[in-house]
Amino acid sequence: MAGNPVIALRRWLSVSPHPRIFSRPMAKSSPRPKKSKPARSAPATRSKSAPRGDGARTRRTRLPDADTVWSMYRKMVEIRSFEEHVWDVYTRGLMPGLAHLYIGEEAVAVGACTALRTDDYITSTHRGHGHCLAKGARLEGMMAEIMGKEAGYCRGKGGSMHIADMSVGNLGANGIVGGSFGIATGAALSAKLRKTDQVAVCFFGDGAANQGILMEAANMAVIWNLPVIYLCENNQYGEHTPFEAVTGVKEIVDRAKGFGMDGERVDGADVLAVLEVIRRAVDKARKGGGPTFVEAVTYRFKGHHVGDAAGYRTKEELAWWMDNKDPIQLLARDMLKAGVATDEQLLAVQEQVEVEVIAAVEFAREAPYPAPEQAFEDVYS
Amino acid sequence: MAGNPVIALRRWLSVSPHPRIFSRPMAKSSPRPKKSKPARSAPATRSKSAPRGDGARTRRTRLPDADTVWSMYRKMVEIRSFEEHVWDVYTRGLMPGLAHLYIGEEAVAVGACTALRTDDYITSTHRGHGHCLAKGARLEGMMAEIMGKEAGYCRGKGGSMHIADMSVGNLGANGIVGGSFGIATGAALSAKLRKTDQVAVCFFGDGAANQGILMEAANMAVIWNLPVIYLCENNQYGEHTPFEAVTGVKEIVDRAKGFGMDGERVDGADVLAVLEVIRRAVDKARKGGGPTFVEAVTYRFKGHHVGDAAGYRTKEELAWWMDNKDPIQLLARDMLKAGVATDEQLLAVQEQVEVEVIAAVEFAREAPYPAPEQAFEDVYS
Amino acid sequence: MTATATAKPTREITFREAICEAMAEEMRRDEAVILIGEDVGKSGGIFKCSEGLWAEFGSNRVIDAPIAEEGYVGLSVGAAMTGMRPIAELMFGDFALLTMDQLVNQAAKIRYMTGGQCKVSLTVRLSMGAGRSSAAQHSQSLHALFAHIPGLKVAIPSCPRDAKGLLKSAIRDDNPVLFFEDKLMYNDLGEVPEQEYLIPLGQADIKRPGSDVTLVATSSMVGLSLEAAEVLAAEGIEAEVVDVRCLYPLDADTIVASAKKTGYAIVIDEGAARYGITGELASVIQERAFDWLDGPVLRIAAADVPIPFSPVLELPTIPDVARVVDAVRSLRG
Amino acid sequence: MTATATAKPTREITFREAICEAMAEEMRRDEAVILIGEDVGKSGGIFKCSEGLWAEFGSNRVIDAPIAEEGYVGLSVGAAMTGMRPIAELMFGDFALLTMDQLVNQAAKIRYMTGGQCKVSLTVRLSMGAGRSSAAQHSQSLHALFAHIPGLKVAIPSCPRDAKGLLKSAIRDDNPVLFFEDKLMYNDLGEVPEQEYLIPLGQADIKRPGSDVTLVATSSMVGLSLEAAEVLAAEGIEAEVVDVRCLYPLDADTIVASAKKTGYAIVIDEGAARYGITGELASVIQERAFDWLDGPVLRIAAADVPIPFSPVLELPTIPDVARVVDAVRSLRG
Ligand SMILES: Cc1ncc(C[n+]2csc(CCOP(=O)(O)OP(=O)(O)O)c2C)c(N)n1
Ligand SMILES: Cc1ncc(C[n+]2csc(CCOP(=O)(O)OP(=O)(O)O)c2C)c(N)n1
Ligand SMILES: [Mg+2]
Ligand SMILES: [Mg+2]
Repeated sequence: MAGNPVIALRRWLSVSPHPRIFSRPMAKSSPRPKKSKPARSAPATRSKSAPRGDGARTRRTRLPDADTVWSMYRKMVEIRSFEEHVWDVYTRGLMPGLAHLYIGEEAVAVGACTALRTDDYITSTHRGHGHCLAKGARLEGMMAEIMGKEAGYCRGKGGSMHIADMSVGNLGANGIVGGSFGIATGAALSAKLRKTDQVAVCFFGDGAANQGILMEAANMAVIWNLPVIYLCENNQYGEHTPFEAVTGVKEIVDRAKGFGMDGERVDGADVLAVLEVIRRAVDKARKGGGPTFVEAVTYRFKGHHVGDAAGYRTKEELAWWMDNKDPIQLLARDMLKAGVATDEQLLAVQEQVEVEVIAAVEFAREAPYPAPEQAFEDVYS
Repeated sequence: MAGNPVIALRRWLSVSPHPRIFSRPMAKSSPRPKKSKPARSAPATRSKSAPRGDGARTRRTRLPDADTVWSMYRKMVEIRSFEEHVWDVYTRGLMPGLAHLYIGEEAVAVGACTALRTDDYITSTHRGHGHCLAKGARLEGMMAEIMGKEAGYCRGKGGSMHIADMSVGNLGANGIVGGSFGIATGAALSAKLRKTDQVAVCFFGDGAANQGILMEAANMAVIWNLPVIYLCENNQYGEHTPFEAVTGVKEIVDRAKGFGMDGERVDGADVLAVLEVIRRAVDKARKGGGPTFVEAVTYRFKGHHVGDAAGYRTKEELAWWMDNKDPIQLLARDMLKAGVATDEQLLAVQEQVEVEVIAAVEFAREAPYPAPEQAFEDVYS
Repeated sequence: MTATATAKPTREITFREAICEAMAEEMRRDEAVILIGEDVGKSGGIFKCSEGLWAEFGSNRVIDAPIAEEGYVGLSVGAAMTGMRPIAELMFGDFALLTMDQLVNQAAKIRYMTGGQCKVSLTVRLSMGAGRSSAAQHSQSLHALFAHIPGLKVAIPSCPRDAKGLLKSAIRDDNPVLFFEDKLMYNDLGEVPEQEYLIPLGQADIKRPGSDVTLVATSSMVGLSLEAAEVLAAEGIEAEVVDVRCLYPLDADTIVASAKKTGYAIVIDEGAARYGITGELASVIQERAFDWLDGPVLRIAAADVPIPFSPVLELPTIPDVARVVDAVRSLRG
Repeated sequence: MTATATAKPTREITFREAICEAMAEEMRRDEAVILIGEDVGKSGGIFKCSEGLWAEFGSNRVIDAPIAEEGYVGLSVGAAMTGMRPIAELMFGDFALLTMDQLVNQAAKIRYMTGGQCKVSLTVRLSMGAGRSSAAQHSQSLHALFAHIPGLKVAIPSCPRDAKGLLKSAIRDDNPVLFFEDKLMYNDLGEVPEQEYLIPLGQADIKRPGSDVTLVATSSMVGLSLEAAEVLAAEGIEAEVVDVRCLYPLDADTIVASAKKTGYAIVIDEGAARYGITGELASVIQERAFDWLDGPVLRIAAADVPIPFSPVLELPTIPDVARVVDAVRSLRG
């Protein structure tokens, strides 16, 4: 995205010239790691009847109203563009620390947050930029934080892994994998006790689904009937390790059965499907119907963080997901097909967003660093 | 048991003169605590079709060989007698700390440990006397430990909550509820790596089933196919709290579904049923078939510990379990019915055991305390 | 103020009752205050510290938690970030080890990491102390672990009056506060004002003035030091007993001033000796009072062993009056 | 021994390679040694400390764990009790907070609680240290928490040579040992003997002899102290740099002897200042060398704040050469 936005947009929208028929099997794969041979050295033949959730998209027949669709499209483009600029900023040495990019997973955050009110809560993860933007964070504050500037959301104290924006219910990213299960559940308890009908959405990864506190938090959500949604972004890997190698259930949504909680699995590349599933769960929660567990099947198009060459997965696998499961491409096609958008309009949004993101990068670059003494503030209130 | 052993035995074996038809519902009960009224102020009507596992006993048609039956009978009597003497010792001020008694739950430990080899592992809990004895601990060493004497299994350092006997595979009781999930699983990994075909059984309570490390350990057992059995003793309460009030699943065995593990539920008052279920799980594990989750439905006839008046449960509820679910009474009846035993023989065992336990108490009382300097030994090896 | 007004009316209540009163008063005052823990509800807690609260405030505000310490402490953090003031109770302080990620990685840091965007108004009550033959997993005094962590506050009262006043301050504080209660003190009686009062976090208290040696003590070690002071007084040595009351914020000024005055200091704490409370306090004293000291700052703490079960083993591992008295004698040669 | 025999042949390798070699050698030597951690297998660990081990020893002995630190550390405890010698790796030391129950309530106490019935031959490798803009949850130096716990041993090497020799000893030790590796040192080069060697746990090492002031340092603070010593040498002040190497067992004799010799001591550690390493060591020194000291024992440690992200904020919170030099100057006034 760092290059010509128009070319980039065409890339997103283009139909792959050589549609690939191979990819690794997912739902069908064994939960046991095959230790003798390296995991997934080559993608296996994709079965015709695609596994639910991640296979052939079961497209919504009707789109939501045009405003909603356009705003989701715009937000996904914004996240994509933001992340590509973070990549750029990172590789140019303009930001310290690490950057875990959300590229490829945009539909999960955007679908989910579109189903939320501003005063609803989310908790986010180390891969949190998408969640933050989807919940309403401003580009400047995000980019400034990532570069460690005072104008950042956390005044430079948090960085990429800790962005929070309490003003829009974003309780913060978390550097501890699984660290926010309790927090999201507590926000839900708080909403219930304060009788505000707020709902909390807890984003977490397939890797985090093995942290025990998930069971503890989910159990409390069930027994106290809390308005919380545990939304697992199964992007197939925890760092370098494929989820099947370390996960005892075939589908992560199966964990829900052990909690006594309703569970759903959804194609995480399909923003409309995510919106629908989360809307249902949010409605239920708001009405006092209790928690829901959702597994969104998705994929990160980049490595674990900028700099990770992702040698643990094959080019074919990546290509399959990029060709078939690019959430922006998929929504754009639907919009074109439904006559909600024209090529030019889509392009215009892309160009606007690109301009805004570039402005945010510029803003952040120019913004001053905090004064060193500020390191000693904000410890206590 | 502290009184005349013959009278006590008759008490165990006697058919309740007024068989009760009421008890609280269990498997059917709601997982949500009804906060407005005190939990279980009165037992609800027992449904005719008893819930699986805890209702009308599905008796084994055939008993195992007489030796096995007799040794199980003897061991259950031994545990009962031991615990009643611990009660006595405690209330007479002869032991420090706390004592969590296993009375009423004998069939779980005895059934399970009868399915094990001496070199198989168990991990135990704060309510561990029964597990220890069933796995082969000597009465003297147990009683001496409980009284804090040097002749105790832990040289007086552990006490009631920490008895271990590594010589028979007992890796120890644990004062941390849920503290041994990892340990048992690690012992199973160790057995697998050392190729010894040993199996590990992890005893834990209904309360412990809410500790997150259960999910973490169980998940590893599944992905690495470890020879471990997670044996939940659902005795209906964690301290003062009924399990339904704090547990999101209707039956604790449902947790297994979220781990991708086989699960079974068994009547924990029926030593033959426990033996059968655990034998099956042990065979499977030994042959490389991986872990099993078992829920044994049981009840503690005493309070959480000696001194707990257990005001949180009704007399009716207790009476129902004592009348219908006394594991010793149940096995004795079967033995009588099958002609494996006579009243006199059962009584003789009881008398022998009583003599042995009294001897152990005497031994422990006379045994010397450790020298104070020993407090500073055994920290490091 | 007149002299009569300062001599406020008091009555004798136990440490346990003081704790319970503090919670009840704050719950009445502020709807946001809730209590969560194992068996804290109808049963009133295994140490009976919440007796009556469930009946008064109901199960929405006095919540029986599953046995899942990490989970319910984490949940309390989330509730604290969103407008509640939870008091999370850990029956035995030893169980705090299960909650370290939530307390140290989350509660202690969230305000800072977010650049001051939110408050984590959380109180964690937890017990400490050996002496009950509860063995190694139910006897630890782990306050040093938390005192080491920037972002946390740690209170460690020694008597009913302080317990009540400090706990009320902790509940009103907008930061995570760990509040350590010695199990052996729950039945201790003490004078507690009838009227409402607060004791601010971060003020040490001179429990006994003296001129010859300073005994700096925490929690139950304050009582022990007072006893030792009596013994010493009979020998003509006047010990000043400084009750630390809060490990953070630490009132180093009061402690150091006393050491400067007497020229000798001994620090007494029930946690394990090495890398614990006594090292820090001794070190602060020697750093700031070096030129006033007539001998090294001595330390008395639990032996560096897990706490054993048998009373004959347990006793020699924890501080006693004789050790304090002997230390003073050795110091003053 | 001849002079040539003592000058053993060495080569330069990195800290990371030293760690990896130690593990490889011990795994070759003893089948019971296994490595478990996140991404330690084929991918060789995110810090590349286990590169090559998976290929050599296979996935039965180099085990990729789920992200479940408490669980796999607990599992390692169980394996250690039953004949294995697990090395559990925690990518970032901060994650150790998730495993405190298993390490402190279980691993540290099992031998004692069972009256010596078993050994917990467990090594936990974990990283420490700020300076990488990793922010508050990936930068902590938490060694003080473990050094406080009876039943644990804690090693904290400062250079490749020590890392290798100490890690091999830790793996062979029959007790739980926490082994702290500063992330910023992984690329540091150092001379390491070609032949096999061990360095026993519990021996401090004088990395630079000197007569005027003692700098007692841990991990990366040793390098920092050596730099400071150079600056001071230019001013005519000869600093002795004592590398603590193990927090427990602690070689107090070497440290105290040095302080007695120089009359001045400064303790330098990268953990948070309060209730941490420096308090204990300063306190031990003043206690045992009181009459030899010409000034208070000073302490230099990380500021008592969570570690901030932005480099301009992070830097002022961690010790640097200037602070050490200034402290020495202030001491010698
Ligand atoms: C408690 C904890 N353990 C390990 C890590 C290191 N780590 C950071 S991200 C990550 C992988 C997380 O995988 P997943 O939950 O699937 O999220 P993803 O990165 O795929 O979005 C790991 C192991 C961490 N930050 N926290
Ligand atoms: C981690 C931890 N939390 C709380 C306790 C206090 N405690 C001791 S036993 C117990 C109840 C355990 O219930 P359950 O697992 O059902 O076992 P049971 O006592 O019924 O046999 C509790 C809460 C503890 N020992 N450890
Ligand atoms: Mg993932
Ligand atoms: Mg129970």
